[in-house]
Amino acid sequence: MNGVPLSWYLILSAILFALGAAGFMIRKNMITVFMCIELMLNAVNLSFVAFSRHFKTIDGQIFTFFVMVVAAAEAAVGLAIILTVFRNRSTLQVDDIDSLRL
Amino acid sequence: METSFLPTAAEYLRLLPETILIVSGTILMILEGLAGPRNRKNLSPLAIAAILAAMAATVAAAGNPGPAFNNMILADGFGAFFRMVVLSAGLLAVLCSSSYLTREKADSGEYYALLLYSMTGQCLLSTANELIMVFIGLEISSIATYILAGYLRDDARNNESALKYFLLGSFATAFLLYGVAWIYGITGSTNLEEIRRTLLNPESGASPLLTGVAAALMFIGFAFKISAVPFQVWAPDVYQGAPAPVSAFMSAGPKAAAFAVMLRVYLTAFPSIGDGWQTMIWLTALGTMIVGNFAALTQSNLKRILAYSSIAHAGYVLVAVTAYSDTGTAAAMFYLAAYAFMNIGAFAVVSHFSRTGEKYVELNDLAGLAQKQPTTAALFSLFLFSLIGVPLTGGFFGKFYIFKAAIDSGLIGLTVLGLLSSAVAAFYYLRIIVVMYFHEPGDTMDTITSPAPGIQIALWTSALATLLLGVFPSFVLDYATTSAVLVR
Amino acid sequence: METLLENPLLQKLLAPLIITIVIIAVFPLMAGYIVLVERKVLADMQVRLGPMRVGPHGLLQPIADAVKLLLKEDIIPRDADKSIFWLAPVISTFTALSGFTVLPFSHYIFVTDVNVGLLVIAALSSVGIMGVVLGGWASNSHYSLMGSLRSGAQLVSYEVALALALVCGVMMAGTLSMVEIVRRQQDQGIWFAFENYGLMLIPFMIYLIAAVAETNRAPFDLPEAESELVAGFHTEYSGFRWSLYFLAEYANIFVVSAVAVTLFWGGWMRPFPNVGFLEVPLNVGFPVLLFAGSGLACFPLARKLKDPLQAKILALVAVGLIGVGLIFLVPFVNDKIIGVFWFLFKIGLIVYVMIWLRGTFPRFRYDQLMDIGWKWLIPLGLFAIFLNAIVGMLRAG
Amino acid sequence: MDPILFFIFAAVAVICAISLIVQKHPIKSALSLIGVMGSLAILYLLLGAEFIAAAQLIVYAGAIMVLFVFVIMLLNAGEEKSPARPSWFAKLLGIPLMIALLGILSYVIQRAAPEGSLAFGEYTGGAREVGRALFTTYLLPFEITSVLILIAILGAVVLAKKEL
Repeated sequence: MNGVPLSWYLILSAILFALGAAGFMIRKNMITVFMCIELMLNAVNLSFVAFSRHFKTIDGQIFTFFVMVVAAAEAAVGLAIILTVFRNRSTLQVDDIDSLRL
Repeated sequence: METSFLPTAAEYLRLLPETILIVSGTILMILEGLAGPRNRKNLSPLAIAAILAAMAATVAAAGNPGPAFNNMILADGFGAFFRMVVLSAGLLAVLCSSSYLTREKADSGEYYALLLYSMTGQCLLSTANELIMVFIGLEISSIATYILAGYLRDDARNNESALKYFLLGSFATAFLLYGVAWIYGITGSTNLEEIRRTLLNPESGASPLLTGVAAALMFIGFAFKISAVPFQVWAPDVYQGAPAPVSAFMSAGPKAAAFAVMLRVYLTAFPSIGDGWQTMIWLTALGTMIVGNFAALTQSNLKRILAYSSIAHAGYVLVAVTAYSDTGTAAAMFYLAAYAFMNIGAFAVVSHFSRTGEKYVELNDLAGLAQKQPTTAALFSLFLFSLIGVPLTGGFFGKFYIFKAAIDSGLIGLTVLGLLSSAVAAFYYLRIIVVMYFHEPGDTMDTITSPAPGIQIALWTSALATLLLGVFPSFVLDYATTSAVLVR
Repeated sequence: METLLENPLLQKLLAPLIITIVIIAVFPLMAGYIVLVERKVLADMQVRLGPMRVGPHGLLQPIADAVKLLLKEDIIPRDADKSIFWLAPVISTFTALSGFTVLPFSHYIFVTDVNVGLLVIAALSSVGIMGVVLGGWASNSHYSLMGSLRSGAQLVSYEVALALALVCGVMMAGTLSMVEIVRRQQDQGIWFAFENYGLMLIPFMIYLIAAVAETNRAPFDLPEAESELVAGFHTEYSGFRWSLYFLAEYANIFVVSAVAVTLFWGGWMRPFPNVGFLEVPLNVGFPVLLFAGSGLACFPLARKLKDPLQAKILALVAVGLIGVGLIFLVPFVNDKIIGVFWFLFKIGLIVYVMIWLRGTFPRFRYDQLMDIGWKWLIPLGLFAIFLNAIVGMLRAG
Repeated sequence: MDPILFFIFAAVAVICAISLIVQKHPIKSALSLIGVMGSLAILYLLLGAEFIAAAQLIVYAGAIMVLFVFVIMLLNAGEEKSPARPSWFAKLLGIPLMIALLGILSYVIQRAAPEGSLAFGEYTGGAREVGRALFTTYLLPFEITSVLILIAILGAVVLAKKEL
């Protein structure tokens, strides 16, 4: 017993991904919703690193690196958008953001 | 090995359009900073010049097609075609934006910089030959568009639009990325050609089940970007809330680029799972057409009508994708080009008509436009006819080629249902024309001014392109047909 | 006994374990004495005496302070978020002390040598920000919240400059492992601070300034600006929890100084490492003179003290110091501990400079602080990277 | 040794992830997310990705999450008023869909994932390997990413500055 099967990592990643997606659906606070997206990205990263280790190539880690950069950019823009929404409406509840529905 | 990564001059040329866009975007941003808030200048001429230069560079790069930067991008005819579509959409959007921003007192270099960056992402998407470039191109395009959608940040509708677009877009990206991770896990590579080779090689042991799940996950990501059913929910809200020129751009540029990358990924990398994929697209195409057209019937807001119509049109393009043949790909390419012009034309009218603060975007506000501004009304009608698919317009040949390709591939059922739903669509487009021509003008019509020069250029260019594509389609179609073969 | 020591697993686990225990046990005491030194030096700069009551010349002051802190009533504000209020100082202390794990005290005394050691320190310090930010938030007080927001913004900003300065050093070393970085300097026979015709002094200065800001020290101690924010993010903290923050602060000072020493000042190497004839004077003469000299200097002071008990204590300290100095005369022992001596001595110098800065400069205003970080240090850091890369390439041919 | 470490940190990650979606207060959700990120960093170490593990802490836990916590504090976001009242959409689609997704994925992974056992220390991807790949094979994405970051800065400024 000195190794972990690849599929364990993949299942962990799938669990985290599904939790993130479920959180996205059921949470109402837009910051928390955004955090659920970050959780999903993290889950994907775990898959990438595990596959990278499986193939003994660096490509998966590079992908993870780019995902991190993109996540950082997304966080900056996303939180700026959330700030502007809050400034105009003083609410963080996704359900309250409904002026466009007919 | 140590020195081989150094790119050659030809490779730089293949990246020239993107380079021009990035550099001029940065220059615009710096100019804005240097000018300061006092002596603002309208920077749209510079942006237009940059886009025209990028178009020229696209043509130049198309003369010497091939891969660049370690196969990261593949500047082939297919890529060049979509680069041109994206750049044209961007050009028209800039033309519309100039007067819109002045009107809203939000004219700034940053807006144009973001537009250029967004186009950079879409150009990269059109040529991406590696999943990593797909991902980064998609993110550049999306993140810039999120900001543009919420650009007028004191307007609650803009905020809401940006927020919805952002949250759902990122959610979709996560799915796309998960699919990419799986593809990497199955094939050990992210290069499209290599993925194709591995998947087609029976000894590689790649499980079709796994590949199917991965391709489906990636499809969720793409389906969000092209607003296909059941991932279309964001589109109406986002198009309605965003500034009109941005909505125009969003419905043409990013959508065309997303279709480009979807076609390239599925045609190049996943021929091994073609059958399952066709069934999935069949359902999506049908659902998208029906939902788009029937939902549009109940709307009274012009931007929302156009948003649902853009969903329906994505459905038509998906019919061409379902055909899964070279003619189908070519038809999709032609349709996206034609759609870009007619739809931006329609949005340009809305952008002109809605006036400061986008106060007048309801259907009834259009009443009597034909009496006040016959030219604008006539051009709007032209675009609407093209969206319906009336002969002598680009929209007609677009639909014609799509359904022809579908019949050639034996998709009779889908073709019939598609034609029926587009007959339904004619109703809500005609309703707009009826309101324009046969209703008496209300009080609101008094405040309307004649279209700004930028809008006029955009309107006439789109109209000309729509007519040209309707009268001489072969020029564009031939090019599409020759380049469609490349991605197979 | 021999066989047990040669057991590879035991060697692998035992040495790090012992070092860890020593660090955890000794560092709080050391932090206390750094504070004493700080108070004494500041007092001297302001022409006063500083702590004098507890022990001879205040030598036992840190112990008294520690006892006071530990016995204080443990207060949690009523509206505070209990769990986070409890967690925040723990995060700070944990990350600060974890930084010690990759510090190379000498060529064989280190807990572990990670390939990405420098990144580990950067990672820990960036997570440490959470402790500050959360602490201020959990207190549910305006002063704390403002303090923690300011502090968080400051830490995030200066981390960029800090990292840029580190990149220069890493460029010279070609590795991120802390031990390897010193080895490279040993091989090249020069401290990296003086590499590239002295151009590396630019990143070193950037690092030093950013490090002062990063540890929330004067003149960048905005979060703790007493006149505006009472005590910043830890206004509501007291007793043991407060001392955890306090410990974390001094651990951070120690770690950033240690990184500066490792990356720029040759780690455990003596000065002029490539000049052979200085071996004996510097490695033996200097420590002996330092310890024995300061020990001897204590005797006249002890004679002046009126209280005989205090005089006796001071004399004992003096004898101890002389004893430590004499140990360096034994070649076998000298060989083992000289690395640690130089490492700690250099850290002491940098800590002294930090105290000096505190005694000299007035506090910056918040906008000035941000200007320095973003408009000066970061562009300068980028410039330093370019400059050193180009000069380094030219030198390599 | 490896399986034990894996199970400890996998459990921490899953517990923190569940806590992220059930906590009422956004700050606690953020802390839970940091917990997930930290345990993933350790799993990356187990997988031999030292550089990625460090980057995970620096970028995610150190930069992104600090930003989140900042925004939560700035907006003074309190507890959610109606925490356990998911809309019909969520009830109908969300949870069953996610369970289905998880089921499909686990089934697929069990059935068809590549076989292989990953032991610690057989392969490492340190800063050197990552750096080399970034500046040779992945030169273009690396350079293009700078545009992405520029957009992010530009966007944050455009959306947050005082006047347009």
